[in-house]
Amino acid sequence: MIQQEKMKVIHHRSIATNIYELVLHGQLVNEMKNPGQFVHIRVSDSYEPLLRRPISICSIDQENLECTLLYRAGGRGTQLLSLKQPGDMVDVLGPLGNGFPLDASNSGETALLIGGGIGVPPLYELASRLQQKGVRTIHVLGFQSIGDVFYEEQFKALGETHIVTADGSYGSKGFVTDLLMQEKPEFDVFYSCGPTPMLKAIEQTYPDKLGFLSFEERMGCGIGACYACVCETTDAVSQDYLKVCSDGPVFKRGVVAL
Amino acid sequence: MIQQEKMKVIHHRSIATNIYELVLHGQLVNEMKNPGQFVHIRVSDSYEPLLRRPISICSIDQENLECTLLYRAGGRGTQLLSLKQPGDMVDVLGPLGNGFPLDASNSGETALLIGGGIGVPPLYELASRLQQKGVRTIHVLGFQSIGDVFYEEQFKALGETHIVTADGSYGSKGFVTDLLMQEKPEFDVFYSCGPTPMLKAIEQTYPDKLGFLSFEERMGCGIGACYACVCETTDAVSQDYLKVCSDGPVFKRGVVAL
Amino acid sequence: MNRLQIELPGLSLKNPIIPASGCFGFGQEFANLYDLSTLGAIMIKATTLETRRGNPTPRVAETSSGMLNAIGLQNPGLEHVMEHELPWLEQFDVPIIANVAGTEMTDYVAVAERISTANNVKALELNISCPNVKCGGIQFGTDAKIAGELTAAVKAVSEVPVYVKLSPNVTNIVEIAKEVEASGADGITMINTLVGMRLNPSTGKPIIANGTGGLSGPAVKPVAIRMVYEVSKEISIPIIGMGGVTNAEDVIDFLSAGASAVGVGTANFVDPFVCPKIIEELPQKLDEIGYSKLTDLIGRSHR
Amino acid sequence: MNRLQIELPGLSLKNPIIPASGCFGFGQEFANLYDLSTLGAIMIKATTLETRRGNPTPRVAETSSGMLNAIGLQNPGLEHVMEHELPWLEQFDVPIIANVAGTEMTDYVAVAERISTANNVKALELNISCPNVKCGGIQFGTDAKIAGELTAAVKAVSEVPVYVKLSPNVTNIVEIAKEVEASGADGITMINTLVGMRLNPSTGKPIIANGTGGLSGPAVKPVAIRMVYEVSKEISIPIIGMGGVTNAEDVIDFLSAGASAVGVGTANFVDPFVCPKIIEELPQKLDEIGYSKLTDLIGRSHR
Ligand SMILES: Cc1cc2nc3c(=O)[nH]c(=O)nc-3n(C[C@H](O)[C@H](O)[C@H](O)COP(=O)(O)OP(=O)(O)OC[C@H]3O[C@@H](n4cnc5c(N)ncnc54)[C@H](O)[C@@H]3O)c2cc1C
Ligand SMILES: Cc1cc2nc3c(=O)[nH]c(=O)nc-3n(C[C@H](O)[C@H](O)[C@H](O)COP(=O)(O)OP(=O)(O)OC[C@H]3O[C@@H](n4cnc5c(N)ncnc54)[C@H](O)[C@@H]3O)c2cc1C
Ligand SMILES: Cc1cc2nc3c(=O)[nH]c(=O)nc-3n(C[C@H](O)[C@H](O)[C@H](O)COP(=O)(O)O)c2cc1C
Ligand SMILES: Cc1cc2nc3c(=O)[nH]c(=O)nc-3n(C[C@H](O)[C@H](O)[C@H](O)COP(=O)(O)O)c2cc1C
Ligand code: FES
Ligand code: FES
Repeated sequence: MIQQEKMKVIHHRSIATNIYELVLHGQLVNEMKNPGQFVHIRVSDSYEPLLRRPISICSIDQENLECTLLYRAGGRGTQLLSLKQPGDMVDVLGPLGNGFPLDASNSGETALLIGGGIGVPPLYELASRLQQKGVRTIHVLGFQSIGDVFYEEQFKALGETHIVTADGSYGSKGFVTDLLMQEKPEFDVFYSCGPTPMLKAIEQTYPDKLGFLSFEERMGCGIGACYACVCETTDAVSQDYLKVCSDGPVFKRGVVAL
Repeated sequence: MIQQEKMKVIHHRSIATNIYELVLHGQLVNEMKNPGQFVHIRVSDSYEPLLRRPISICSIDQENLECTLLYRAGGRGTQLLSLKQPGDMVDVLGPLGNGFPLDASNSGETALLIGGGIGVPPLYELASRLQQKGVRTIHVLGFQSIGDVFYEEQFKALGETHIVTADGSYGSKGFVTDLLMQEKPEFDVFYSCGPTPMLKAIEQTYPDKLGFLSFEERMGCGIGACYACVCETTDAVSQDYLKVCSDGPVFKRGVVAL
Repeated sequence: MNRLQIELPGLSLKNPIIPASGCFGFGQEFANLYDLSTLGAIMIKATTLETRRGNPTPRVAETSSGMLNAIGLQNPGLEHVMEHELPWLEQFDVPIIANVAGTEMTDYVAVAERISTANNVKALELNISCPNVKCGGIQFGTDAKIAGELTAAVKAVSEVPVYVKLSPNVTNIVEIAKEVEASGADGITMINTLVGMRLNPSTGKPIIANGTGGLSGPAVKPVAIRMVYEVSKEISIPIIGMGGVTNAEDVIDFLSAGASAVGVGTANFVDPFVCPKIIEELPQKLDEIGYSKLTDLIGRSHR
Repeated sequence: MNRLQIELPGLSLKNPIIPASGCFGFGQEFANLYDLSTLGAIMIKATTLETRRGNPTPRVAETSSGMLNAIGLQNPGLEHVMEHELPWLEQFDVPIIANVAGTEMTDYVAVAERISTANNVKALELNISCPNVKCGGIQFGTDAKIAGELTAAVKAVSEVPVYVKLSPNVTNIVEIAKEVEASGADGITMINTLVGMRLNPSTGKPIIANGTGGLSGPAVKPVAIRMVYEVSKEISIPIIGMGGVTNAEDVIDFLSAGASAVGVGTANFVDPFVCPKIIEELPQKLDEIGYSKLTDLIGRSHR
């Protein structure tokens, strides 16, 4: 169930250029089901900034009632969020949306996880969960430059991990799709989160594979009521449109018109 | 000179119901000249709330570059201010306005200082300075109720101090003017700060005495540019109006139309 | 006695708190969060004759203490609303105010005629003020004569009282309100959004795909209060006020200005529990200002 | 090359930053804080033929990301401004834009004729949009025909280019802008304040003694940007944009929307050093978005 809670900041640190790792504690963690769900965060009590910020859940520790979020402090809201200190309370609404379907991969199979920039975080919980059920995971993570890379060690601990940087300053050079074309990894299902052009390129790279993509759109409510975040669907789907916040943010490949 | 500075919070504590004592450190203290001047405080970096809050300077410690402010956390802005912790920085513009004229009292004379509620703070620096130049000070301080009383000990350390509460829960009961009528203190000059009805009553109580009154008005700029804070003058004055922020907040009795 | 009770044409409200149209969908999402029967009423999303797909995304942009939206009246169309949304809402003890929109006058009339027959629709809200659609919408709301004609046409067919939702993007809102009253409206709802724009400083282009959007939230409250104040002095039908309501104090302000109930829009995005929270706060706020019931506050700014 | 240089009718601006009328007095107070010669120009406080005492206090009220004011055009009158304020300002290397106000058309004409002869007054700004005075002011700004007549009358006597300051409280600002242009205006300044009100929740009465006030500050920026965008598409005389400018990014937004320079009002109260700070930030912002000079930004939202 969706809940609103003032969650407590446990840890908060910078892990790459403008990228922060935020660990929150609260009952809301009990409600977190699927990797790929997100929370909607109010960054201050003021009305300026006004709206909540959608941030993916990066990892869930139900035992300690803790969850980890990774975010880029870019605009005004996330910059304010980055000032929170351990012990501070953060107004969180969540968990929201439907995450990546774990049952699309079976034990013994291989899943390819492809993340771009700030789309990487939700893949981390996904990788852990897939591992737990005996699915091998290959991780391909793309970043702008060496200073932007994060969570390499964490992913490596879970499986084969390739880092790609656009400027070649770390790992291999280019886009994730360049590496995929070159390495041609064998896998059964792909899961991806990142900028829309990347998602599109991936769909095109694997025309015949089962896959799941996580989308971003500007949001109002985050719960499906305001129609801010709709995306157009392909002809393969009966509905005209879907809401990223409540129908997604993860959709099966071929559902969203790209 | 008026300066803008991020001053550092040194101490911050509650000293009565919703009343806070805030000690700030910064170069701006060097500029503080007269008791009765005020500072204009930006309580947050957000535009909500937008405007600065005018707060009187309660005491000045030029040696340590510290000043003390006392304020009531009433509305949104002052409530936010009350959350500042030691070490936090506060955006201060000041010192503003003209304070109480010290040279109106001579060594050996007696000054009557009359404060009402949150008008009490600027009288404290005034009392200290008058003491320093050998002026005896009598303090009459009015509050709503026992829980609202503050700085009694501090004023007592400087001279004869009478506390009045509207509900009689502490000190004598009634308004400051009730006590003045009863005690009939002997003095040469009076200085007062508090709600306008109180200032008016005091002017009427001492029709023949030299005195100085500190006024409040809603402010925009605080520096004399926006004409938000004008007050009407009496016929005794050549100008039609005066600005509380830059011509005041302290005016000689008989200047402002009450 | 229920201190929060408000009686309006067609609407017996347990309290004056009404989620505003377009900010609450058809209630489903919020029903997962709290019991909708606690609300005074619900203003459902604008309904048009046919399904509408709305504008391209991005459809929202944040501004200082406000937001812009250009949803473009996306909705599943009259039939779907009649067959699915409204019957589903019948499980709650809450009157529905149906927000009616269209491109031509005949659209409005057709939707009004049909939707006003639904069991739980107790009033209509004519959306003559949507700034986000190319045809219809706001034109009806910026010309007093057309607004009056539309009101009369809808009144002629509606089974329930008709409220007309005014646009703030006008030189003289009082004139439009009077014309709408003279044409038979049972009430006024106001304000819809102010037309605004936000640019992306890097590209210089509008953030919202539609270019302009409607400004809502706390930023517009002073404009809304002023308009409710001005209009309520000049008309005798009731007003449901809105624009920036986020807490019980805002409700008191709108009632003082002359409204009889309030719509809560954008605040639902900031805090989805805001409506029940306000309802809970109201009695205490009444005590603080020394009033026994809400109705005593209505229009006190004029007195 | 000065990357911030802007050339406008009558005004050669070192940079596009101009303190807005009524928010900067006649400059004296700010001259204690920084060198006024750093500014692009100064829009001085509205000047009327006779001394004006303005409205009763309180005259300001805070709102979410904004403020209301109802100063009521208090000023020392034309003679005083000619004899004291303007000569004093001559010590600075900065063009003055004189904001002209009045009750009757003849007042405007009389003030314009005289004030335009001052050495440092390089342009007039006709304030046909002040919402805070009972007569004059806003009426002139809400009727296109009257606005045009006033413009023509003032143009006939002014020694310097005439800019007309538009009110946002209208249904169709483009129509008024076009009429003003057709009547000979050399430029437009926009926007003046939106009419708003704030009530005291305890008493239910307006906080501002005048009742209504003019809303300014970041809250109104989306409305201002939208209006500059719309007007600049339809006219060919330049626009000085304003409404909520607080930093260099806001300046870039107004220029992108179609303004050639900006007024900075309310932000001076939040930070009295805001104008020189923006001027200092601008070159770096230009670098960030990859532009060599400001003039290249003007109107890029349309392109
Ligand atoms: C489902 C989902 C999951 C996300 N997960 C993450 C994550 O794990 N880590 C992370 O760093 N970012 C994530 N994002 C993107 C993140 O929401 C935006 O970067 C953030 O909202 C920008 O806020 P700001 O204060 O930095 O920028 P501002 O420019 O101040 O934002 C202004 C407004 O625009 C919206 N906005 C701006 N950029 C975006 C964007 N890219 N997507 C959606 N809304 C935007 C903001 O939410 C806000 O309403 C996610 C987005 C979505 C939709
Ligand atoms: C020269 C001067 C000296 C002052 N010294 C002190 C002091 O030492 N200690 C103290 O507690 N208070 C002092 N005040 C009053 C103090 O400025 C207000 O209580 C404070 O601004 C209220 O802000 P808020 O955030 O609590 O209320 P809000 O209701 O959020 O304020 C909204 C707006 O109204 C203004 N406002 C509200 N009440 C007042 C008021 N009484 N006077 C002026 N503006 C007001 C605020 O500044 C703000 O712009 C002084 C006022 C002036 C003019
Ligand atoms: C996302 C969004 C969608 C809206 N859709 C509608 C609508 O369909 N019909 C309508 O009459 N008003 C619509 N509105 C306007 C609101 O009902 C309300 O009049 C306005 O937002 C002011 O109230 P607020 O400040 O509380 O949001 C919408 C507002 C928002 C923010
Ligand atoms: C206190 C105050 C006084 C103002 N006085 C005038 C005035 O005398 N003449 C005028 O044309 N505009 C006046 N304005 C309007 C501003 O010049 C400006 O158009 C408006 O405030 C929007 O800009 P901002 O949001 O940057 O403040 C005044 C605004 C404020 C806040
Ligand atoms: S954000 Fe409101 S429907 Fe998705
Ligand atoms: S507050 Fe601006 S003149 Fe006094």
